[in-house]
Amino acid sequence: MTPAGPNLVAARLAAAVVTPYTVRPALMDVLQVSILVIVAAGATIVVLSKTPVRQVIALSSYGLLLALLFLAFQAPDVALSELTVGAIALPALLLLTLAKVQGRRK
Amino acid sequence: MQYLPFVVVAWILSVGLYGIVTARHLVQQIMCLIVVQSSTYVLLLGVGYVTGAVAPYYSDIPVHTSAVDPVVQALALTDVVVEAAVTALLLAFAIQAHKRFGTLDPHELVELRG
Amino acid sequence: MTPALRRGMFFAGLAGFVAFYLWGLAGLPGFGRYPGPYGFIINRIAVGQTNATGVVSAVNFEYRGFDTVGEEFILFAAAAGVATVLRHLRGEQEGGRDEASPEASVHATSDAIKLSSLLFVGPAVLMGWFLASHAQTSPAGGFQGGVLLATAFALIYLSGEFVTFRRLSPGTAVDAAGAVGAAGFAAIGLTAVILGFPYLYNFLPLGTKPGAVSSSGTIALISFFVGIEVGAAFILIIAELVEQKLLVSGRGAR
Amino acid sequence: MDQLPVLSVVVPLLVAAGLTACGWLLRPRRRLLDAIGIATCAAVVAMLAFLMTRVARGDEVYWFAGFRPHRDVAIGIDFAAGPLSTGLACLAAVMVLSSMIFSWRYFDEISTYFHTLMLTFLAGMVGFCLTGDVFDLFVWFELMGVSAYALTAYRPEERGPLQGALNFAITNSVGAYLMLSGIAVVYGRTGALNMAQIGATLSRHRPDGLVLVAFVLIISALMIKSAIVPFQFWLADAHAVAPTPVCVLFSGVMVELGLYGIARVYWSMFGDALGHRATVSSLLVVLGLLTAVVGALFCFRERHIKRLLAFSTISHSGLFLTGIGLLTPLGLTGAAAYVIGHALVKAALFLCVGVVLHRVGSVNESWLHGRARHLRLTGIIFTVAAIGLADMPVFATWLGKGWIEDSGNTLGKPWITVIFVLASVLVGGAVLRVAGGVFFGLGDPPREDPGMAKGPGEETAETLSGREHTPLTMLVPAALLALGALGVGLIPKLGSVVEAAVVRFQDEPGYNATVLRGLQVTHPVAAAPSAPAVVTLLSVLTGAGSVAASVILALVALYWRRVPVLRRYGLEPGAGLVGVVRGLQSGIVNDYVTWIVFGLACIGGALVLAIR
Repeated sequence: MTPAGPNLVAARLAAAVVTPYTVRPALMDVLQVSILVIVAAGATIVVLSKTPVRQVIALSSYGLLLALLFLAFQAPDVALSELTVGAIALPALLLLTLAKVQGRRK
Repeated sequence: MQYLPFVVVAWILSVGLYGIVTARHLVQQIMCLIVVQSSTYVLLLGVGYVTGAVAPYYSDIPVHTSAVDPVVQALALTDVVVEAAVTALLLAFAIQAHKRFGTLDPHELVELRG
Repeated sequence: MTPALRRGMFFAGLAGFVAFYLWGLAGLPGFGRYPGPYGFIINRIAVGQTNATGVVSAVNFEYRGFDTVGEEFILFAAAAGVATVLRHLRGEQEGGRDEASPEASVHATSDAIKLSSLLFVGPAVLMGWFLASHAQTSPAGGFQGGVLLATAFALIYLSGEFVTFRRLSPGTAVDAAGAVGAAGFAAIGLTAVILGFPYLYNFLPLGTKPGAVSSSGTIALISFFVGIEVGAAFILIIAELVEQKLLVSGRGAR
Repeated sequence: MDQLPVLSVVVPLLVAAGLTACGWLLRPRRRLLDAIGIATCAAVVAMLAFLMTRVARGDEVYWFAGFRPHRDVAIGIDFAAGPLSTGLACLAAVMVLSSMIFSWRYFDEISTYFHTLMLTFLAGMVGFCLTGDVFDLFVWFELMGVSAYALTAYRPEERGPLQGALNFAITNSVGAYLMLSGIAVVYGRTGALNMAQIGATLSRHRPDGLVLVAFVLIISALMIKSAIVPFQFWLADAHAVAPTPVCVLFSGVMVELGLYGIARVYWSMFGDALGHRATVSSLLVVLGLLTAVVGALFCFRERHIKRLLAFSTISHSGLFLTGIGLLTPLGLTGAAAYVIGHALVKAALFLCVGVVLHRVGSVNESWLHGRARHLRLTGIIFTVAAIGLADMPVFATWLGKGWIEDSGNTLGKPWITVIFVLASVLVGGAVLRVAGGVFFGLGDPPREDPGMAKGPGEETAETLSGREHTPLTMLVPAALLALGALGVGLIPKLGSVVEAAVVRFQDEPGYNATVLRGLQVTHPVAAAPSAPAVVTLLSVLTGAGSVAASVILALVALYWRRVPVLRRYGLEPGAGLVGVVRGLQSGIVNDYVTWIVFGLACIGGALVLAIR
């Protein structure tokens, strides 16, 4: 095991290596910027949703957007978790709760 | 561009906090808490990103390929689990609170004050 | 606090806080310029040290495995908490389980939904299993697999087969599965201690080839247990919520 | 033996999982379940006590999975057990042990969940104390939090616990996410999660906005946990309603763990990097003293005994923060001794309240007036503990308070002593008022307080059967804890031992060398000039004086109608605060989060203005 020395070496190493799998930086930039902007808008929409059910749907879509963002950030692992948790499991729990509390109003 | 992800982080955090403060329905408040937490994922992954690098999976790429930071991804994964756990617990509280108080308006969920 | 005062205080505070926060974020090296060294070192050494080609899993289950032990127990404690808070209380009767058939409570389910939900159960279980057992090679792992497994159970509920759902996930068995999953992880760590290594030391043979399904020693094993614990915790939580919705009636003790 | 740090966390976790796995087997065998819980806690206490004897010689660093740091870069997670962190972990384990003994057959709801959650809570606290990795700190912080939220709502058939748990969970979750943001920001600069490594890397740069913001984000989360003004509102809501054995843990150690966290991150990550020690010190001292006064005022006007004790915890949390914030060895020594004494005394008080709740079925001071006279022994224990809380000489509380005051005086801040005495008198007066009124029937019967008109039967759900007598398992822990506070104060050379540990704790380069290079630093150099922790005449005088003043204040509060001036103007002591307190402590979580945001802006702004 040979851990790298000072940070700089590793950073330069990281910057120097280019692989055929890398998307062209400019394209990646555009992709990331646009998803970031959409995510920011998505968060705003979630918060400003008026009724709880609509908010759950917004939240689920927001989870999907975040998963896309994480893919663009080269984090497929987190994207997969965010997809299963943020876009599916949590909205399911929230909907179950809403079904319980909204069925019987005082 | 260089700081856009971090500006977005601050924005998500702000709207989330705004949602928590103005919410009049507990379940909506919990959803805003989820939004607040989502800002930490974006921050973590944004901090560990390396321009032009690939995801840290070496199944079909050479071992010395430049990859983004795997540590923040592991942290974000932990963070997702924490989110799920806390949300589930809060929802359980919300269900019981609704049974006892008959409402989920945080302004009326007041048994003890002063 | 009046609404106006609250808003005023909040916006004043938020303006100050966000300005302060952005000032701090401006000190970061900039997006895409992660300086290292932690992640770069891990990327360099992980494959050679663990034979796992999914470095994130190697970090989760090996380099920072103890974080994951804590994380599993957070989920475990949350599931125990949900069960505590939603337990059947004195004065709460179960209505519906015997008198009316449970299906009646979800009569709104159409045949199309029923059929399609049931059709998805098999693939969901399969996918969950696949994800949980490929932590070392792919962007998957016990956590994602476990959640998917739990989703399969949720689908059974969605299809209106609540009785089947309960039969497949009786409380004590799910409790036990979750506990076994969480304890299994902690116990693998402890096995290393008993063998004379530090806690969570990867004491199993790593396999010969990086990226093979049987490679990476304890990483794959831990991922499997995590899958069980996460799946069981989510099933427990979903079951508790579903049960609240369908069965418990009455206003409780007061 | 080298495995002790990790075993003390993993054993309770494994037992917790085991209890749940065998739930169907254990549920009908309640005694066995209790015995397993108690045995586990006792084992953890023993392990940590033994670890303490080992780390007295030098910090022990444990690297998980054997990933030792290479060229000063940490690859794995470490536990860094020093005397201070191990001692606090041991205190936490003692607290859990005593509340487990107290709750022997206490709850009627028979289920394994209570024990499971108590054990995960214990593991979270021990892990939080011992870890040397900042993200690991966050993980244990959350485990502690999640277990605590669930325990708060252990009686979901009542309204109060749900409100308390919701406010607790939401405010503390916001705090946890702030902390995580702070960790991410630091990681972006240093690429490290090990606290020692972060400290070493950060101190190579000039302190700038990033360091300041990360510091504020991380300590605010810990301040929310430790109920520092203006983040303190959740605490009274949660403490008032949690089951009594759980209150013992919340007040006795959980709040103090937040303060320990502040000290830990300051003296490993930020101390050298941030510089500006005078400014940071003033900020922490001001926040601490503000908390002490606010908590004491709220405490004095409260009639719900559990809430009263909760407000007293807030006040004491402020006093501890002042001790830490002086940034001197003596100040931290005082805070450490104070925390030990306070934990023992406060736990004894809460357990006595638990006995009253069990026997009489209420915690409303006005209603209870004179109704607990038959609980003689409980009354005596409560009074002894109350005197201890008022910083009576020879109690550990008095020692700690005296050292903090000494340190303040050496730094030319004598007004710290004044505020300390004021807070002690108010808190001591309130608790002694309860002791006199409830257990001895002193004073004029108070008129019913309309806002708090709670008869019996409101808080009876903790126990149902066996109300005719007090089980020994309830009284013995309370008595032992109260005596323990006295005993700790009598340990000879306590001051020098604790101070030696504190000097090592505050030695940032020494800590870094120990963690990253495995060096044993035997003779650390104190960062600030060290004053010996001795008993001074002044501290005896202030201690005795504050107890005397507390007694007088309690008597005035009990007999205020017989004081002509007070009666003529209807000036019931503390009554003027009711409106203010009701306005602030609104019970609405939206308000609490507003205060968090506002407080963050104030703390950040103050630091920016002072440093620029």
